[in-house]
Amino acid sequence: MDTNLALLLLLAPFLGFIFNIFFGKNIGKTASGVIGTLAVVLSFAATLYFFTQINASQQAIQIQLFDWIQISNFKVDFGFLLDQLSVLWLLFVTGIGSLIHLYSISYMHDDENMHKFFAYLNLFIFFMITLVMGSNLLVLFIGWEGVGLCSYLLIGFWHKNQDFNDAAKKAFIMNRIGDLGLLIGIFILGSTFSTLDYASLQSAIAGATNLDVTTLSIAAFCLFIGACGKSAQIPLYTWLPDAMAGPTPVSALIHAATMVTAGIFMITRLNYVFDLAPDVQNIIAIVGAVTSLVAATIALVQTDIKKVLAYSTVSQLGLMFLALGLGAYEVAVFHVITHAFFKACLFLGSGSVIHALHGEQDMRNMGGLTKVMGITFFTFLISSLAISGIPPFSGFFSKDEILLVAFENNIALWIIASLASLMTAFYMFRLLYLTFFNDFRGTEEQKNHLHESPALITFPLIVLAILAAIGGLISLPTNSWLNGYLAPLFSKEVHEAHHFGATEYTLMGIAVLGGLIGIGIAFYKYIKQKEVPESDENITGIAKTLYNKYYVDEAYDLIFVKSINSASNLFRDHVETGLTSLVFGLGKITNELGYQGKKIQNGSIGLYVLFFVLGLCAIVTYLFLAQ
Amino acid sequence: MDNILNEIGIENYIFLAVILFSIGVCGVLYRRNAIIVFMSIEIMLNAVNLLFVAFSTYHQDTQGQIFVFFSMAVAAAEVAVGLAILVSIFKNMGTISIDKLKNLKG
Amino acid sequence: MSTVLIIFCVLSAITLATAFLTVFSRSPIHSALYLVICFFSIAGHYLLLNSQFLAIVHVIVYSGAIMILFLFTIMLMNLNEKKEVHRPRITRLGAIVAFSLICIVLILVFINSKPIVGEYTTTGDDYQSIKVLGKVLLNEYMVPFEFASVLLLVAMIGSVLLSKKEKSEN
Amino acid sequence: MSTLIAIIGLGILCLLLEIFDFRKAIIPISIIGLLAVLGLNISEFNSPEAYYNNMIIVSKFSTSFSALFIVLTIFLVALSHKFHENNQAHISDFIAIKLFLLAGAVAMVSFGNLAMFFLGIEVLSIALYVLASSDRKSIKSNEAGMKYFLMGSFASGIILFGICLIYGAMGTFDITEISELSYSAELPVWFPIGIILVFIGMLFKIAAVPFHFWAPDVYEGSPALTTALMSTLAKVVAIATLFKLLTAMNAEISAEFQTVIVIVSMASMTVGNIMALRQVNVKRMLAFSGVSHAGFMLMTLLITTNAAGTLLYYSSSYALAGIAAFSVILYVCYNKNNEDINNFHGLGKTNPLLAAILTGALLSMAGIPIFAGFFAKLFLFNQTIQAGYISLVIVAVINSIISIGYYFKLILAMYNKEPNEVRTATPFVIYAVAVIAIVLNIALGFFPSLVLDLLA
Amino acid sequence: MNVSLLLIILLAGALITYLSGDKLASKVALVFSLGAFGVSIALLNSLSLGEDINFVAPWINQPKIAFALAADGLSIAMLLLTTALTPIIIFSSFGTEFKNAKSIYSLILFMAFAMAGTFLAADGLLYYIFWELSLIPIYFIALIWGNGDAEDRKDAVIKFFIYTLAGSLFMLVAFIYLYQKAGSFMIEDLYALDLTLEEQTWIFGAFFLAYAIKIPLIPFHTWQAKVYQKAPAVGTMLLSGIMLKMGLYSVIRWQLPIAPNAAKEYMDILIGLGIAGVIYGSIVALRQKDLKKLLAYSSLAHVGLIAAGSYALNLDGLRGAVLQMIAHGFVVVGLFFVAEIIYRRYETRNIADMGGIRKQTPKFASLFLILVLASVALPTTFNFVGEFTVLYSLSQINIWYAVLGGTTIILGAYYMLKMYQHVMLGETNTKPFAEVNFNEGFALVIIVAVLFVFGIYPKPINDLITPSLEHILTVINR
Repeated sequence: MDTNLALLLLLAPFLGFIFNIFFGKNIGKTASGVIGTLAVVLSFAATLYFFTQINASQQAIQIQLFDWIQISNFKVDFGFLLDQLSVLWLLFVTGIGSLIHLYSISYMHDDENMHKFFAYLNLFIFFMITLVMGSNLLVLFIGWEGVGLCSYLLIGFWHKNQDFNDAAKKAFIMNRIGDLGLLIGIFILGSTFSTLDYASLQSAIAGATNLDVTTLSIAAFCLFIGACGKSAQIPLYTWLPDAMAGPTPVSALIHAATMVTAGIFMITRLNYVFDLAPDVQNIIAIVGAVTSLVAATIALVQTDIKKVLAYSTVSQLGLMFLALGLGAYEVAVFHVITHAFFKACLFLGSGSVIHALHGEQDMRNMGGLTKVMGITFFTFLISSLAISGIPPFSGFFSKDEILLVAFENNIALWIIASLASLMTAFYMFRLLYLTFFNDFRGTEEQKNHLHESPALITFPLIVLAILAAIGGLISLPTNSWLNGYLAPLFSKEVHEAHHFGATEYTLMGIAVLGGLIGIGIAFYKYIKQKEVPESDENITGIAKTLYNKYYVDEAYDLIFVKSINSASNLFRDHVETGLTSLVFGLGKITNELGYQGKKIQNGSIGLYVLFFVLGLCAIVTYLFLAQ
Repeated sequence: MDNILNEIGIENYIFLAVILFSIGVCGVLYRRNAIIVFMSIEIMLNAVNLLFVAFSTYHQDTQGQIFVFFSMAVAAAEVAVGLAILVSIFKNMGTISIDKLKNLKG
Repeated sequence: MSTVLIIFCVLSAITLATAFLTVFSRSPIHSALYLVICFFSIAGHYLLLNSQFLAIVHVIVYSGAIMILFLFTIMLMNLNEKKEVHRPRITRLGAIVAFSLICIVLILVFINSKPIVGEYTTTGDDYQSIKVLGKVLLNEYMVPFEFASVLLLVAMIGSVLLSKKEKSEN
Repeated sequence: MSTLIAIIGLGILCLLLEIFDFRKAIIPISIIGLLAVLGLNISEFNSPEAYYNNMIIVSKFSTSFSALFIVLTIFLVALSHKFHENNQAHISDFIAIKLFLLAGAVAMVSFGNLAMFFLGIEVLSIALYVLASSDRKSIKSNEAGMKYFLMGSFASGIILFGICLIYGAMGTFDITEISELSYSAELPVWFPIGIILVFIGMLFKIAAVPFHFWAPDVYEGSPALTTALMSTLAKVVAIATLFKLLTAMNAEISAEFQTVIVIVSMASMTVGNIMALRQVNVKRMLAFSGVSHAGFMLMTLLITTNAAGTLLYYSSSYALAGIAAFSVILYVCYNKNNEDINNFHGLGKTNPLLAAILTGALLSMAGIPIFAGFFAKLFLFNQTIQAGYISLVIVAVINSIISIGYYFKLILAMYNKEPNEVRTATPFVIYAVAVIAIVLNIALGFFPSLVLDLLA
Repeated sequence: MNVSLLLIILLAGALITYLSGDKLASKVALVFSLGAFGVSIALLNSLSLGEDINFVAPWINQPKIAFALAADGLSIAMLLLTTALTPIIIFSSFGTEFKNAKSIYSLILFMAFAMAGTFLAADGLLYYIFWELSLIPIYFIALIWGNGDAEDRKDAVIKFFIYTLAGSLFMLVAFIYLYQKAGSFMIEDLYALDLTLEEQTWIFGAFFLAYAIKIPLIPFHTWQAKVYQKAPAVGTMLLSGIMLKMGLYSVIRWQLPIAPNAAKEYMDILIGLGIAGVIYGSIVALRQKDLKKLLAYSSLAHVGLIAAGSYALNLDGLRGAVLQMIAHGFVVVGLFFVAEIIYRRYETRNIADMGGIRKQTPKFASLFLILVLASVALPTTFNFVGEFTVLYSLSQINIWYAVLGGTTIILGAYYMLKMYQHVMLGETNTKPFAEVNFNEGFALVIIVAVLFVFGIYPKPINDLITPSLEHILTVINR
């Protein structure tokens, strides 16, 4: 029963994908959208069933299907594992997934390839479920690569535009860099412990005597590289902002709520590995903190509404990694969940705005949408408050815990994280003000067509806004349901509910204050002074550097892409020809010898006889005189 | 009867034959006139014939001389054919210089 | 130095000299005539070696048949003029080098070899009279003798093939 | 022995038929006669015997090689019909000369006395001189005949000198006696020199470097049918005779002599192959290819086990491939004044069967399986390595690679170029000869033991 | 029933195809190739039932050469690959009109015959004969039915022929040398030889030359791109799909067990060469303008990895190599077929002339994309199984090998996606592009299906090849 249900959970989106890809075109847009959505909802329902079961029984469910890859010292099978972590993840993956599917029915209605869009979305959900549900690292890897593929397909959904295709390709390749790291990590774990199964791995590590920490650290580091790629951390983060080329629901689902959190999922899953590699944990924390700050600074000056959100995502993911690095896995998971709510809402909201403006994404051409788009505005506002860490919205609780953990471990990390939070508040409200307040700055035509989005779009917004508002309840500082729920997963004792003393309250106050300061500055700048960001060419100074994202893309382009391309040119034009002429030069030389040899054969009998005589003399001399 | 080689020595015959043979070789190389080249070849064959007879005496054996007959027959046959070819060339080209025979080369 | 040796030396000198002249004489006719002398001197050698029959046959075949053939051809082609083109130096050099090389090499080889020691044997048997020659030729060497006829036949057919006028030619 | 007599008789019969004006019957009768001779020859295979004071020694070696020669002659005689179509008046002469040539060849492999050897080689040579210059009105043919004649006579002189020195050392021409005497310790130096001179003379006949210069010129200038004869029959005869000379006289092959053979062999392969690369005339190309094959065949002199069998196999495969190739060349270059490669353009389209046959023949020469040429090389390499000459084998291998270059040049011309003319119908005889030759070649490839074990 | 039946069917097929005339040739060839596939399946069945399917007959007495065919799991796997791909290749050519069709189809079957023989031969010389024999048909296929300027083609093809032949002749010398030692060409006798390291090194080198050229490994690959470009689609498929697997198979079957110590001695260099091929091939592929050339270099990269796996000398390496061989065989055939499909419509192989096709042909685009993804070893495709296993085996030798070899998953993705982008995506092409017809689609679907089925459930193949690989491994470690 459980097996079948789990398979249903897994395969429902896949069947949706199959159905849509083969028949979607014939059954009409709405029908294909509905089927796609239903498939995910089905999964969601199954997940709910498992959630209640596991929440009650605390028993993980293992499902083994059949052998897959055979290695000399171990076998990898198609196995699935439903435990607290995976079910939790599935819950919001399928849950938010369902909402976004619903949203897309309306949002993508004008696109001729809507059935494909739903097919890809379903496929994504399928792979995401595989990723989460897999009971070993290789099944995770299937999902890991699979979601990368869907990300590729969906970013490049409008494939007529080669820039979008470039973005899609970039996302795929940067992910693959991480994937290589992940694979290497898998190799090391596999050869050290002869298993890739989570459970056996955990017991192997637990049971191992004199573990080689270095090997384990290398493995952990490699895994972390994988996580970096998927979760857009420095140095592999540049694909995520570019990935905004895809349709907005995609950004919401894949590049905000679900896929990018896979890295966090994986590290949480393998917490027992990372716990044994403190050096790697430090690296993770530092990388997370730096990423959150860098991304936040870039987000300060961006003018594309989705780009701001994208950098915001990177920044938030950085905060989660910070928590992971500090060993506070449950805190990271908490932030993942709240982030999924409010970031999905923000993206969908921005989608609603873009929808209303017929594709306009530049905030300089927006403004004053409060009146026409009330629901969108309110949901957006709630989510913005949540992400800015204003109580009592969900973000406040999760972010605060991260800051708390950071403060406990390292004051510098806390400062960085706090700065990032402050900036978050600023750029989010900058976004909000520029988009919804003041006068409309777009064209007349756009102005005439301004409208609130249909119910199919606003309904998910409302649901998500509610979740963003109340999501913090699952892990209140003093009474955390989440911590208790996740506790069986972690080898270390989960942080005891904090003793809330003066320090904690001060910190909380500082955080809230920081958020308010950020909001205040934004208010002053964009409401009071009605400032509008300069057009591209007028941006100067630090702002220009920030606006151009520290020129990281350019640097990568120069260092990696250009050099590899010029290497390719070099190889193609010179090394290849060189090698060819080296090998076939021998043939040429022989040929030339033949040509020169023809001159000796000049037709003269005298010469021939002379050679005859010389040959005779040589042989006779050698045989009879030289001895 | 005393063996005549006791007086002269087989080596001398060999040397004579070798030198004669070499003159023949030299002629083949030196002369461009095909007929003279033929003659040079005849000289070579004769040098060998001479040596055959000398060896025949050396071994007191008839066979060497018999072989000279065959060698003569061969020489005659070769000359006949050779001259026939030569005449043919002369008819076609009007010359018998072997320097002119350089159409086939390379 | 015995008489025989002196005769040998004289004959050899004539042989070599005329052979040399044959090769280096400018006129083909002269060459031919020197060659005749050369052949005669070789016949002299044969006589010296006491093989009279062979000497006679030699004179008949070479000086008689072959040389006549040569002369006939020379006359036929009217080649008496010294129209042989000037030989390039390289040819002459090549000829001289080849001559010296082959000469020196072979002679050196024979000198280097062990000298024949001891007396030359004399069985006293007759081995070179016409009678013996005839017997050997037609008994032991019957097959080669017959085969020589094939050789001559081939040469004959060949010569005819190469020089017979074809009907179509006129 | 009876084989030899029968062949000569057949030759004379040809001349007689001419006299009695049965010109048309000459070729069929010759072929039938040769088939009969072949049977006669085979019947002698198991009865080795010496005839007429050891003048002719019939052995397995001689009969098997004679059989090969006879088969080749049958092919060549069959091809004569077409080739001498415009020269019917002389057909009897041509056929008779070829038959006598065969007689010379048979004498060369079955001689028991150096006199027979010498006469045999002279019959062969003189017949070839005649055939080479037989196209009287062609300057090329004249030149080829003249060159061949001059150099051939020169080589004959060397051989004669060699025989003379052997006689000087041994006092006999009988190879059995020579063989026995060669074991005695006190041999004059004349014997080895004589052997070497004969060896060199024979190297000329098989066209080994540096005595090969005549071959390309003569091959090119001679009428195509003669070239076919030279490159197949004459070459095989010469190498077989050389082999027999060195083995039958039991001349001890010293280490230095082996070195000479190795060097000559290497030089022949290399020079032959490299020179062939840039040739445009097919006959010339095959001449150089023949030079390189001579180098390969020389390797058999170094082999210790079943050398004769290997040689027989190699020469059969080579000669059969040669016959197949030349029959196509004869067809393609019929009525052309040259045999340049561009005559072969597009043959793959206009006459696929002949193109395929030529391809097969060339592949065989190049040593590609399943053609006999491959197995020939295989056995040769195998035994050469066994004899310890691995460097020679490596040179041979490199040469095999080079040889692909020019063999495939011809194949490419047939398949890759557009045809430049319309082909006329192919005479049946050419098809028959080409097909039979290539089929025999492939059959040899499938059942190498048949030939290989004959002389084991 | 024994393995000779397979060879007989293919050979007879070649003959009958030739006789059947131009019109029927393709169908007759298809029937025979399917028949051969059926026989392979039957052989597989017999093998699993433990029946004796080997065929040994004496052939040549001196030197002793036997007509010995033997099949173990490894051979059967390769046979299945050959006989499965041959009908696909023949079927894929149904949309192309060949001049003189009877010849080309009969050559294809003949080539399949020779290749099957290579996989089956248990006698060194017989193996060599088949090895060489397979070269001739492809030579003619590329020469006569190839594309592009005749002179260019001629150059490329003849270089290819000479080059590959050059390598294999040294292998022949090695075999002869081994024969002197063993007194037989039979594989088991050669396995049993006890050679010194020096001998092994020479033997290994001679074999290596043959295989490195055939596979090809850098820097012996220079013939490859040109020939792939010039050969007709069927030729390229045969070459890349099956023929280069011959080289890899031979490494496992002949080279490693006969000269194991040399392999161990030079393991690092060999693996390095393979991995260098991976990186080099990928980088060169990046900037290729010709679609087929690009695929050729991608093939270079993939086989480099396979070779590295083979030379890793552990079970995973060998197994991964074989799995990857089969997977690569299917993918590369599919990709070249895709190139052919595009060529049929646009008459160009120049990537710059393509683009904007996806819009017009969604089915084709999807199939193509799947092939691209399989080629970059996306999990659940067969290629992933192979690549993972190979990389794992490399990581056992040295983790850096795995890292460097693993760059294939990055670089491979880079050039393949770039290619896909420029070929298929972008603004809709002005030239119409017809959707794949049934034949084309069918062939592609079968390939894709195979890739997925074995990508998810590779166990049957694993179970098939593992015993023979274990046997070979014990010989290697004797």
